[in-house]
Amino acid sequence: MAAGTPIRAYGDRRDDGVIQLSFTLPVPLSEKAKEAAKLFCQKLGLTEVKVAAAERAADNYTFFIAYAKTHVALDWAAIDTPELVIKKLGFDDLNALIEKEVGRRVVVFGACTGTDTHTVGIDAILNMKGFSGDYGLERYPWFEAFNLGSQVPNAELIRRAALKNADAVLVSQVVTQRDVHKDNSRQFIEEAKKAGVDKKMTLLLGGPRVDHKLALELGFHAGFGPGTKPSDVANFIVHQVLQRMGKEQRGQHWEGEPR
Amino acid sequence: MAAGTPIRAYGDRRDDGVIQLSFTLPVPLSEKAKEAAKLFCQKLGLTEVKVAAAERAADNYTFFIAYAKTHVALDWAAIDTPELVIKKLGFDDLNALIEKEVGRRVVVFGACTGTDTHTVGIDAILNMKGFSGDYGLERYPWFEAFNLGSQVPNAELIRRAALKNADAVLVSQVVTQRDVHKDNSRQFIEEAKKAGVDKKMTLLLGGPRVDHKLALELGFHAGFGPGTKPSDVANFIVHQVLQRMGKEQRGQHWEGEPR
Amino acid sequence: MPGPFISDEQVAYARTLARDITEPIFGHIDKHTTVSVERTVLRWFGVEGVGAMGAPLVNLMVDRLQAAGVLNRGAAYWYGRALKMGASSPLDAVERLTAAPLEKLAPLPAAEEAAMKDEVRAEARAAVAELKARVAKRNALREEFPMGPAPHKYVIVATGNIYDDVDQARAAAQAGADVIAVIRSTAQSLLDYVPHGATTEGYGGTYATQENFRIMREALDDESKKLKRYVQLTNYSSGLCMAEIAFAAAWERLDMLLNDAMYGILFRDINLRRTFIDQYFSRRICALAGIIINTGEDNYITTADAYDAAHTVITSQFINERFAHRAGLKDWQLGIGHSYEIDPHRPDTLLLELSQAMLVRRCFPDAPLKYMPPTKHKETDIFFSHAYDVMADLVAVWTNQGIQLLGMMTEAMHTPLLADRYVALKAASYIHRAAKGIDREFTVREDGLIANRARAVWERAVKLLEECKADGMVAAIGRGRFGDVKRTETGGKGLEGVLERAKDYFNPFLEELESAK
Amino acid sequence: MPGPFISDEQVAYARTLARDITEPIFGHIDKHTTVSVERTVLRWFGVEGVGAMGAPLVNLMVDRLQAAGVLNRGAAYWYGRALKMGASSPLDAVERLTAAPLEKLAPLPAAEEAAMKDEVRAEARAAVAELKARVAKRNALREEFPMGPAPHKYVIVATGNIYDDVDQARAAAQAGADVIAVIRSTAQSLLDYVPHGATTEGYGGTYATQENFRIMREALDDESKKLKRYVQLTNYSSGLCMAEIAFAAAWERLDMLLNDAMYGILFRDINLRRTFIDQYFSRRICALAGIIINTGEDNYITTADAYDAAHTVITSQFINERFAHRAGLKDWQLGIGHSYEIDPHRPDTLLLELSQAMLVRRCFPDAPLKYMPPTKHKETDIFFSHAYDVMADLVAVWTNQGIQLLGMMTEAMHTPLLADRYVALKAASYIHRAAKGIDREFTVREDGLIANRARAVWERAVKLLEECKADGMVAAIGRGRFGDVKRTETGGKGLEGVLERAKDYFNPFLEELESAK
Ligand code: B12
Ligand code: B12
Ligand SMILES: Cc1ncc(COP(=O)(O)O)c(C=O)c1O
Ligand SMILES: Cc1ncc(COP(=O)(O)O)c(C=O)c1O
Repeated sequence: MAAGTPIRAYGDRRDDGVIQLSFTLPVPLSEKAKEAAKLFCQKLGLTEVKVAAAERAADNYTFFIAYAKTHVALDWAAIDTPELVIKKLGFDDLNALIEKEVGRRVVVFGACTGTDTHTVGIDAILNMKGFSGDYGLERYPWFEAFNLGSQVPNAELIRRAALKNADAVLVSQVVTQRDVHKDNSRQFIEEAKKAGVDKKMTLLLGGPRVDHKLALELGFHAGFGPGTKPSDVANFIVHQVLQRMGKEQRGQHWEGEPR
Repeated sequence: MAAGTPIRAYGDRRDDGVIQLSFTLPVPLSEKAKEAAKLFCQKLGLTEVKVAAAERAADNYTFFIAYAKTHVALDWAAIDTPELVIKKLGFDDLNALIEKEVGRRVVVFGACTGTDTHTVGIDAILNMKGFSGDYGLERYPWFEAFNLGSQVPNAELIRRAALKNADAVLVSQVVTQRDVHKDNSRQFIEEAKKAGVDKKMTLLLGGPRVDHKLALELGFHAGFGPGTKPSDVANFIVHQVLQRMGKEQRGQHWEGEPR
Repeated sequence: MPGPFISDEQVAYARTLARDITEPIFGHIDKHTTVSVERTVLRWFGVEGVGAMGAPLVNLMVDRLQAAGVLNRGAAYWYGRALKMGASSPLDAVERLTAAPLEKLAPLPAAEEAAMKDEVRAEARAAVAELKARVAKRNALREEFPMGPAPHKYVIVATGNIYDDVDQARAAAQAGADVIAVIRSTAQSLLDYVPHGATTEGYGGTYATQENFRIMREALDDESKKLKRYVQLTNYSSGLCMAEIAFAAAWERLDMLLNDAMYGILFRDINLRRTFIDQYFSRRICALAGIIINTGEDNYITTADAYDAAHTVITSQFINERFAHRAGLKDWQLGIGHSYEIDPHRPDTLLLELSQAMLVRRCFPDAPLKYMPPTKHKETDIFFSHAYDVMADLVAVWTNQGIQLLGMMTEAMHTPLLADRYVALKAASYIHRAAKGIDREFTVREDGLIANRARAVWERAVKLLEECKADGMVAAIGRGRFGDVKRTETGGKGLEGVLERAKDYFNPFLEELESAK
Repeated sequence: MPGPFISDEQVAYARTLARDITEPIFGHIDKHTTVSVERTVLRWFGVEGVGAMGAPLVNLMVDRLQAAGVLNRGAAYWYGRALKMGASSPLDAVERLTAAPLEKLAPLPAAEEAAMKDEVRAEARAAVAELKARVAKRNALREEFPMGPAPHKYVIVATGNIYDDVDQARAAAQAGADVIAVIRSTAQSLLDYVPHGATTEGYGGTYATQENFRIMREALDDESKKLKRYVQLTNYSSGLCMAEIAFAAAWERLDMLLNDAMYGILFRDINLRRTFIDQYFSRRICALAGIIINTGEDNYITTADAYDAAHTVITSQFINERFAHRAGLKDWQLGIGHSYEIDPHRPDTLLLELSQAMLVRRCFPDAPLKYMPPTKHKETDIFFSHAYDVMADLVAVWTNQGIQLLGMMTEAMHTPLLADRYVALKAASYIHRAAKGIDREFTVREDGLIANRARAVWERAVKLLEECKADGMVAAIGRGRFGDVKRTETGGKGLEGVLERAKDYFNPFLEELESAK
């Protein structure tokens, strides 16, 4: 797309601004309710509002589906995303590199902390089996991975990691209702600071509603969202270790795709 | 609901303001695209934006699904809808009333005008068979209904109706792309004015994207949307005839449901 | 597996009835031509372009011939005469003929006429060869980049602007579409000419023009190469220009065409005689060009009730099949139409739809079949609408449809947005992947609702075929037997474009087409 | 129809294995009790309310008895002693016992003890009668307003606030839900007490409390009357308070409970011994109260791969069934769990899911079965997610599931919004209406993918049953055979709450329950 061209929503034709919405209003289904839905969309700044469907979800709730146009336009060039670029080494190459450059096994600790019991995600990263054909960290001979499981208190995870002088700590957060994941993550960072490990270890956050930007905001060194592969995490951690050792510049990454 | 209470969207809890959106942006799928989608929602005034899904609709198009909160609140009492209240007489009673009070058959003409060929809707109102178990106007012995079919020029419909001194003219409009239905309806009203019948006959508009309010705005006497039954239309027309005859006050309707 | 439900003899009997029904119509077809057929002839000779007022040259020329009362000898004859007059190009031929007082032109001596006809025949043969070469090019591309497995996922684009359509078609192809249909602007069926050039303003669709065909096919060729999967293109050979569009489509290497023996009559109020003649010539072209036709029985049950009128679909399919075979189409070219249209508020609709689709499969085992999704009972609730479409996806893969139009969740609102197609394609891919082969897993019970319903529909279908045979198609159509629409033989648009052929009617393309094996 | 796939003898053999596997566990169960079982006994006597610090009185009392080392005689015994001491009310009894130096209390003379026990037995019998009366009231309402046909559409509410839950439950009932499940706040399983009173703050769900049960059942009674269709209520009898919750649910007239013999062990790391004992008592209560239990095999394939671990579901179902029968539950009460969880990116998933569901139906022809929708492979693309759920709706009606959890299109994001439930209910109603009876239309072929897969899964399921029999359940669980999770006999939470029963252990409710036919 040409630089500087504003970006608009595309429904049927370029820049027509068409979007779809659905929402429920606590009113009984009626003509008046439909008018309310239209007003609702107009108050969102939408034009040419078509309240497509008004469904009687219950005696006092109506579910609406609307299509409308918006004038919202975005300046693509101005959008700032701290994107996590990971150009990866393959399994063998990465292990060889650790052996040669780090000279010892890289130690990582991970858990699903707080009240969260969703271990499938952290298991996918740490366990032998890994995720969609990509081996987990336990499988790397040059990693030493400890998976503490679920419902682990933040302080406990940090304590255990500190005991082993871990290189990285991995926190998984899956339940996000009323931002419990953010609260718990902030608490983790506080504990890490209290224990004085926040500068020494690489702190990683992951989960279905995590992205790199959010993780940085919360005080982690990186964030990993849905679809993350263990090798992404392994590569990122090794970079961090090398950087801490002064063997590599900050922000560096290997070119090319893993073999 | 208590009068004066502002109405807000209801997702999981009362007044949480949660709504769902989907839209396509003309950008390739990437982290930056997701950030763009988030900004897009924020520009709509939404908060706590969760870009749930970013789907690669094509190489240069990404389809987004988002959930977010809005502060929009509506004042229910202030919403104004010209609602078409039709308390109906049943088939036999209505016929008997026409016989007694009008003393002649009520004449109606209908068509799908302009380039529109969607006759199913106007047929549902006019033909014998009717719609969802409700007889069409042709079936009423005290109605004389002419269905001119589809693709009828507006002027032609008016000409034919005028020849028979019709009581009502029914226009159906189904195709609405780029507001062709509105353009065509306006043109119909112009023609009706030109022919001087706009004050003499009841002009009705119907179709899936028609509502009473829109029809009034366009200059019709009433509008009928999806789900209209022939008996709704029959009752409305008879009222109009009686009102034109001075036998009934404007805006009157029969109480109770039809037998 | 679709059951037997009925015996092979019963199916064969229906075919005999269809033959008997259509034979008298061929008696009529063989004696007539139409302005549209003659315009097609001229197009094939290479008469392109539009006149001063924007009217296509072929229209100017044919109108001229008709006004002069000489069109019944065939436009090819007059084209030959123009060449004789020294015309140096098709365009030049048009000018000469338009200028000449044709009524007064003396007949040629027999030998000269024969020589002229031979010359014209040679030119026609060359033109046919060129068409075949273009088709061969298309087929080569298809072989290089094989298509995905059936059911082929068919989606429409309908922005009104061919360039927007290209954008949307490319996106759809990338999202998994196997067939792109460019929907025509509303009421193009009623135009007695084919608009010219690239167009950017249509309502509810984009004008079908040869240039639009070319632009879209070029884009899809490009996309097919990128995706390494051939993406098919289809349009409408319907309405008053059925044959001309078939030619333009064949020339521009389209893969399919909506083409029905009765659709124009019933749904566009196009004259019955005109339609039967035009469809024959258009189908001859499709047969030659290896174009798959899609018939329009699904339309019947958007006006009539899908449960009550189910048998009319079957009846019409046999008639459409016979018309198609008679025009030289092979079974693999018969995208016989049917659809998932029974009111979803009724009970047992999945069973009823399976019954109908299985019955169609049972009757036409070798045809690809074209399956339409629900449309009439679609709701504006897009989530329900999507769930409803998914069931049609299932029936399509279950009954091995060759071509499956994907339902759009916004069907009850507007022509599809880019995202609507994406959503439909993703769901259909899932269902096809999840359920492929389900027909081989189950045996349908001959004493169940599905089988009983199939037999009941069959019985009524055969009765209607018998009625059509006994009283003639015209009478049956007159009684509103198809789609609840009544038409008469001399009513409707376009009858003035039908002419009885002169004894010495000359149409070298028809000769070529009819002699092709 | 679900095939035979396997012979009746094979199915009977699996049942024998399940019996042999569970018998040793009953040896252990019959010798032990737990704090939770004893708290249940006290609750049943009417000990309600919380102490000064918010701890439930039953906890205070049982902890006291345990601290004193005398709980192994049974809380009922001490309750009797308190009465003897002159306690005027259950509350008073708690106070007296908490105050008394139990360790030092002299044993009663034999006759007096017998008399006391008889008195306590009488009181227990009265309490059981009262519970039965409450259940009868529920059953009367069910008869007055018959439920809709199966599959019963089951949806969850999970706002965290019981009053919001009521709002959402009423809306769901109006939109067609047959069963409302109030999801518990995250990690309630791990609380070794049942929270008290109405609660308004939970994460990912609402605390299961007796008062919350009452509030919700009252609202649903009201809604059932309005709708003239009984709406069922369910909650979780799982975790460290399995038995207490079963009691509270029975008392408050709930209709179903999630209750599994192994769920707590595997997914909550609750001690294995504790779980087996608690589940037995909880199931005895369910048996008495006519509560349908829902087992949790579906959970296995959210951690293990659904294709690879399909057989573990079958194995566990036989074990769960045996545990249930042993606790007096009838087949109609066995909502045996399974689910539609195979990765939809694989081919043939509809066939594989049908195979699995049919196999389950084949093994448990008389159980209602509880079917879970896809969850693990749900996408945040709500449209795809909805289409995916619709296929589970189809399998549910095809295999005559008694109870069907409806998939939510926002499953991969958040607990359901009001609209999500509406959308799911509307789609499921459509699919049920459209496809009901499809099982009677088709015969599954014994040589197809479905049948072969069913037999392959069966074979592995039987092997695993044989392994469990040979090496014991503990060993099998230790090897991670179920849900890829490994647990040990003495690991996990709550072992400290397990006690060997004293020789003169007294539990009049257990006596009542075990003697009920
Ligand atoms: C499986 C599952 C369960 C299983 C968990 C089993 C287990 N041992 O993990 C069971 C059945 C026990 C369960 C229980 C509950 N669940 Co649950 N569950 C799910 C489900 C279906 C799938 C989650 C999953 O496994 N995804 C697959 C993994 C591979 O993806 P992932 O976690 O995103 O991980 C990937 C990345 O995010 C990343 N990643 C993740 N963590 C980390 C960490 C690091 C450091 C890195 C680098 C990367 C990384 O890498 C992974 C691989 O790519 C989801 C719905 C869904 N489809 O998402 C609901 C869901 C997560 N559950 C939910 C809830 C509410 C619960 C309960 C609280 C319900 C209740 N009240 O009882 C309970 C209790 C759980 C608790 N206390 O935490 C909600 C959460 C709502 C919210 N947003 O807050 C969901 C979304 C369902 C819903 N719509 O309501 N659940
Ligand atoms: C059936 C149908 C057809 C049939 C029409 C057959 C016929 N003779 O009517 C066929 C197949 C021929 C057809 C063709 C086309 N169609 Co069409 N068709 C539909 C379809 C599936 C159903 C419409 C219908 O019959 N509804 C049932 C009736 C009973 O409902 P109704 O019209 O709303 O009528 C009710 C009320 O509105 C009211 N009412 C209606 N009129 C009036 C008038 C008065 C006076 C009163 C009082 C009440 C009243 O009462 C009725 C009963 O309650 C819709 C999609 C959909 N599901 O809505 C598309 C749809 C309407 N078609 C569409 C299009 C674009 C076309 C074409 C233009 C496509 C093309 N380019 O070829 C063509 C050409 C049609 C043309 N020139 O107008 C679009 C319109 C898009 C838009 N909003 O502009 C739709 C929405 C499909 C889509 N999503 O793209 N179509
Ligand atoms: C056979 C056939 N032709 C044409 C059309 C399109 O309509 P028209 O070209 O008449 O606008 C259809 C629509 O479904 C059809 O089925
Ligand atoms: C048997 C069973 N118990 C309980 C639960 C709920 O989880 P918990 O109560 O452990 O939070 C589930 C979840 O699916 C379950 O299947």
